[in-house]
Amino acid sequence: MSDPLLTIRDLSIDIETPTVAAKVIDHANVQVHLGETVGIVGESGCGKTTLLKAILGILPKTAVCRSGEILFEGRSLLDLWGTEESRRIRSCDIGFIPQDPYLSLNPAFTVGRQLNESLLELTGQGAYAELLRMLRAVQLPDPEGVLERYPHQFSGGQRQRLLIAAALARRPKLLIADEPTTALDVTTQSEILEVMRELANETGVAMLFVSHDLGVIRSICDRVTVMYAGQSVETAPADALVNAPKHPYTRMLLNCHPGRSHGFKGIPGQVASPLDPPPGCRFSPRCPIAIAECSRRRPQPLHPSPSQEVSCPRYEIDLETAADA
Amino acid sequence: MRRIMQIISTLAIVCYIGLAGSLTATHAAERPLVWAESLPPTLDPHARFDVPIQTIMVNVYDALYRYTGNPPKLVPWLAESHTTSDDGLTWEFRIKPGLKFHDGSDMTAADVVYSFQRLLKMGKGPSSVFRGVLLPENVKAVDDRTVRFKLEAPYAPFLSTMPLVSIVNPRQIEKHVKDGDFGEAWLSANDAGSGPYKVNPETYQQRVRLDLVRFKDHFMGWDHNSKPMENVSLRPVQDPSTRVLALLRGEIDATGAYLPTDQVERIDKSKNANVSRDETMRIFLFRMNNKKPPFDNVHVRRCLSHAFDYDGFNKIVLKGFVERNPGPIPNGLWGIPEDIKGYTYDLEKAKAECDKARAQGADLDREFEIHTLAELEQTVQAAQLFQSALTKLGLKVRIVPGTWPVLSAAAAKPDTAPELWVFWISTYFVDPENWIGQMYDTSFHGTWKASAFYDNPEVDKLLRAARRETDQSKRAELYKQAYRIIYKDAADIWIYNTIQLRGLSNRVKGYQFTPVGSGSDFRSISLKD
Amino acid sequence: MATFLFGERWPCFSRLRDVTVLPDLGYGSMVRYIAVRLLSLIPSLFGLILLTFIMLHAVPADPVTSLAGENASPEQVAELRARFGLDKPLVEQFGIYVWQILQGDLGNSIFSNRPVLEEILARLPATLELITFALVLAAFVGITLGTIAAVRHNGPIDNIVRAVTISGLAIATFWVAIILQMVFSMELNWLPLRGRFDVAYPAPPLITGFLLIDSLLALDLTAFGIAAQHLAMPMITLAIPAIATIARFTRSGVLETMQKEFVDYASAVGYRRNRLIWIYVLKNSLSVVIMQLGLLFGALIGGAVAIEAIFDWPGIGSYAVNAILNFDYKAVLGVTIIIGIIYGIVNIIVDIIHAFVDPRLREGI
Amino acid sequence: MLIKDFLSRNSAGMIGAVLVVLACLVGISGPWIVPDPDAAFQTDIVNRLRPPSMEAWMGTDHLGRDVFSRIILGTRGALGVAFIVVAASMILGVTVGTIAGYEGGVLSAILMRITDVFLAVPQLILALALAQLLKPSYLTVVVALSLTYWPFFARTAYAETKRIASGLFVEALFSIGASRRRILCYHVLPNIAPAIIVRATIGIGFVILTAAVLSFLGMGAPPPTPDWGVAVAESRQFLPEAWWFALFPGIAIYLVVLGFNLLGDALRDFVDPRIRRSS
Repeated sequence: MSDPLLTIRDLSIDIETPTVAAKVIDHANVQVHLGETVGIVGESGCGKTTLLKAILGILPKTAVCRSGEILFEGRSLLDLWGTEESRRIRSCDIGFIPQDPYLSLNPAFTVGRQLNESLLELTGQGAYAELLRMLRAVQLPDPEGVLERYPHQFSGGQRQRLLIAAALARRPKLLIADEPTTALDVTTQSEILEVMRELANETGVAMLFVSHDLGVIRSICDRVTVMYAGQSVETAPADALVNAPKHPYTRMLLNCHPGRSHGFKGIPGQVASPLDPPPGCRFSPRCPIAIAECSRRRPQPLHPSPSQEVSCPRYEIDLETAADA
Repeated sequence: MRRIMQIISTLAIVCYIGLAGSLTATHAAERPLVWAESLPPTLDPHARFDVPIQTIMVNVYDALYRYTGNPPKLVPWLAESHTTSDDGLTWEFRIKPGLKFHDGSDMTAADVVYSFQRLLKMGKGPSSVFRGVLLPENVKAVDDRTVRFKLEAPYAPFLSTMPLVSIVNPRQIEKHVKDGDFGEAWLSANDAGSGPYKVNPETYQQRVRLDLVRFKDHFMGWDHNSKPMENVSLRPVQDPSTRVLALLRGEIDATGAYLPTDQVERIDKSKNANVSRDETMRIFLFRMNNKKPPFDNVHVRRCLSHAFDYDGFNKIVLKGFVERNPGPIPNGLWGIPEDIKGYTYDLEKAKAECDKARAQGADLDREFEIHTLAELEQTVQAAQLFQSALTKLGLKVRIVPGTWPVLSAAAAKPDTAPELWVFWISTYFVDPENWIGQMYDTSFHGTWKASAFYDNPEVDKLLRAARRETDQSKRAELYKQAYRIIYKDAADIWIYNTIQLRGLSNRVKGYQFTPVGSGSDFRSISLKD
Repeated sequence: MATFLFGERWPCFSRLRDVTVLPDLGYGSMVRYIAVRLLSLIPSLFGLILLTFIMLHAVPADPVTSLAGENASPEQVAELRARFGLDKPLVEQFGIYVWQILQGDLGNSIFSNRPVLEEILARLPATLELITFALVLAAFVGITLGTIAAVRHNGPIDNIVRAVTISGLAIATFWVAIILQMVFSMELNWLPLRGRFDVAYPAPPLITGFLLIDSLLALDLTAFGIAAQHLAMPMITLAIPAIATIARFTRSGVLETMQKEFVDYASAVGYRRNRLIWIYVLKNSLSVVIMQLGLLFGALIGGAVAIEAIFDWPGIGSYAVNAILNFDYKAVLGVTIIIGIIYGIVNIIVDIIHAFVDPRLREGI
Repeated sequence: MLIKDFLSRNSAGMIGAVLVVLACLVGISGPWIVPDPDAAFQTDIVNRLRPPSMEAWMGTDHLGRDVFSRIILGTRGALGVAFIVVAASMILGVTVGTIAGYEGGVLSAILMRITDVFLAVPQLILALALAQLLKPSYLTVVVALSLTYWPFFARTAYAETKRIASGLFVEALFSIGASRRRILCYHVLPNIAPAIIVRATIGIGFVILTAAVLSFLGMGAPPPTPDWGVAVAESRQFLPEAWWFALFPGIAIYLVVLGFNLLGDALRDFVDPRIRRSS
């Protein structure tokens, strides 16, 4: 595997509020290689969106990077926060697909005007032709007509297709999707996923796919990183993760999935709050196999195999045995 | 940041244009004379009877006779000469030859007849002077230069009322008569006269703007003025303070005729304007309603006459720009008894008179009202001064600001007339009739001038005799007797005779003042270069 | 063709800045909409005429007496009253009056005996020019201040702008007018003191009645300069409360829009910060501001009365005051009706502009 | 401690509250705290138009009266008129607005049409006409301003009532048989009260300003009543020499109106959670 296109190593980000600093991301690690689709999965409030905003460089001024770095094609994005270069990268090299298509389009302007605005950096007729090609690629009829109309004249699914086309029209090197299907009904969801999968293969663009739904992740991602309360607890190829989860949280997460056969077990306790995160491993208070050591020192990432990483020294221990003790 | 740059650049452009404009404006064509006299709502000389219309009558129209100089003298104008029959009922006037109207047509006696008949038939302001004296059918043209008037009753001041009737051009008016309005709607914004200046109807805007253009072949000629004004722009400025500031800044060349006295020092101090002071004939008085208790009691009226601080008001508030005027005839006019000096400001005497009145049962505890003309500051100042003096005498007084239409309408009937109000009586024609005659003769009750409702049969007899008597010395004797009686009865509180104050810019030359028209006669004016 | 003329020019991808022209509206539906709104104006106008008529006739003063002259006899006065129809019973007078209005005749002014409509229309452009440019200035400055304040939320600039806007609403405009006069025309001698145009310079030919526009149409830069100078101070004084109101509404509008999702998406896909705020965020928050412009237009007509008196501006404000002072019934009624009509039309225009700004409303038309 | 919390967190509101309380105190205790009351009325022509000095802190006016005492006495007039006008227009406006908002249908249309009629005519010209018809006095100013200001309350009350009346709990009340009057008085009114109070506070400032313009045009309180608008109007002739005569009344108007505006704004932020959350 060549060097990764995007490397997030040991990244910690706090967001200062007037009273206390929220430690939203705590030593997270994620890599995305060229042509690869990497998924990030975790419950809501585990810092997924903050991580994306960190990559894109659109975090509010109150966000402070405590440690680690974000490298994109070898260049550190952290130093570029708030600069014109960061904006250029967002406009040309990284495509972004938002979560809620209904709210992400500006109601007072035509779709054409908005898509044009986000592609202003690209010169010449190339981008316009590319956009039309993309609009056809996402199966939107009459592309020229589409650009004349206003957002409220489209269904949710159509709007998401528009946004996907917009993201890909700039021929980005990396495509970031923030739960693109969550706001859609199930049938539209699978259509959109199908479209994204096709376009990803066709254009060979690297994709960072964020979701809280394991099923969606499994169907589209090559590798997956699981996040809990701002920490990247496990990374593994999609199938390996689903069939042989190692980190206790991943295993319990999979048990929660309604699709699993033997019964449905929720995870006791609440998600750790970034305002006063538990010390060490943030999953320890809810981890059935946690020991005193877990909450004293932050677990170091281990690599059972070159393509796997897990941040829990006790990942071999079986959950049931500990549960009975 | 780019946005803010845009804003600054647009503002810069606007300022640049502004400055460019101002630079060129100053070199614009030689500035015409700008006269800030207030404009009458209509230019029709037969429709209005107040000070603003006189500016139009003096400059745009001519009359058989005209007042010139100060003190005013009646001089023949359109008329060459006049004769009066022995019984004083038939008057004949002969007009000069070669008189021209603005449209070039010749003026004949028939036009004079038409003008008098139009004025009388319209029945508006000026016609009231001829009520019961002259009927339209009694004005006839004997030949094309002689007009004969047959009066209903002998009327001594008839000659002095001639300047009130402007001669209009029937040929221009008849074309525009609309459903019997005597062409008033058209004439209100146009000119059918023969005077030294013509109206420019295109730029005329009611109450806002009037431009006058010199009428080169005016019958009196222009040799009296080497550099006459080709254009005169009348631009009334509504607000008194703004008007004075505009004069100081040179935006206007003359203020109106009612310059507030407080502004005089300020204009005198300035380097580009001055104040012309001319004694005129305009009495400022407190009018008491003699029919409404307690003012029907002579002692109450005398008490109040002693309670006004004449010198404090004339000398300090008005800075000595006025003369004390003891009685109902303005100083400088004939018919005034020499021995009367006027009521003095003496609270002891006032108290004594009030006690006498109380003894006779007059109710002095009731609060009475002084009505002022809100927009004319001086009336308010006088009322406030009077109020503070009367409260010292234990009399309760309330000041009620009013406006001219409201008060003049209420003054028609004794019960609605205000019990005490303050105003001026200006010069419409120079004859004691204009003041004492029309103020205290019971036959004039119902008009605001006679709203004192003074009723003294002996005074009526004297005034009516004086009105008929043709010999001025005999008339003077009659007016003097009436004057003494009215003075003893303290019918009103006469305060001062106005000195006309008008601000003028230093470049104005040849300003000649006469009480009628208060100096707005552009014929004689020229500009210093 | 219609799209090109009225429609939004489809953005070309060259660097050329694209311009948003008024978006296309179904022509038929717009005319129908205006007709309906105009019809709904009639009842409130009728109410307006009734209200003013009653108020004016409830007063003892009678202008005819002073018109008839000093010693006019009661008979003369009565005859004049008859000629003006003031002796008929009130209801009949009102009936005649409404019938005349329907024929576009607002009656004659009692003093100048000229049609009131003519006099008002002669003075109307002066007031409309003053108010329109005051509103343009207020919109320009108010929106800029409001947006800057919202963007630098709770920062020093935000507090300054808020202090300025609150003070703007608290200052008495006639007091400011006096001070401006003293400083700028008497002391510094930069601006003329009064009036609408300079006496010495020929006024531009009358086309729209707006001196600034007429002078531009006549390509007479000096005239434009003179008119601009005379307009400066009255416009600024009148604009102060309007700037304050517009800034406050823009600020809260922009603040609210900044919370919206599409702003995050826009910055995520690389919109330029300035363009995002000044075009995309602003257009969304303008609907509230435009409503205010409609209300302000009515308020400024009233506000202009004092300003016109001080700056000697020949508008309907001073005409109305004169008419009221002299109880010129027809003139007062005429002014009230004309202002009522203008107010109605302005509200319709505001709603149409509002539809342009917010496309979702367009379906409603 | 609602008030403490509200004031401490909102400094602008604090300044406003202080100004308003100060103005009310001066208004109430005017005649007693003025150094010497009759200096405000006694014409003393000898020392007219004196600059500010030890005896006359703000100089004297054109009739020699003390400007400072006239401003203090003027406060009572200005505030008095404002409170009465706002109270009167609140009562009339809120009744019309609530009924129109709650009833709906033809009645509501008629009521709101009448409100539009009053709004169509600019407030000042209607007030001028009324002030001129009735003899100029405080009563005239109050009647003129109330008749022209109540529509603003009507509109606010109408909008708020419509919003609340559509709320479910009103239907619930109706279904359990509460009479319309009870619903309006005990349920709708308390809910729209905050918006009305905010409108009233800002309204007072607005009315003071409009009354000042009326006095400036000579249609306000009759002389010799001390009045700020009249003072500025009278002072114009003596500018720029007698600058104090015009300056101090203008500042007095500005401070009092500013006080009410600040207080009104703070109340609105405090009352309307949506805006509070975003600031």
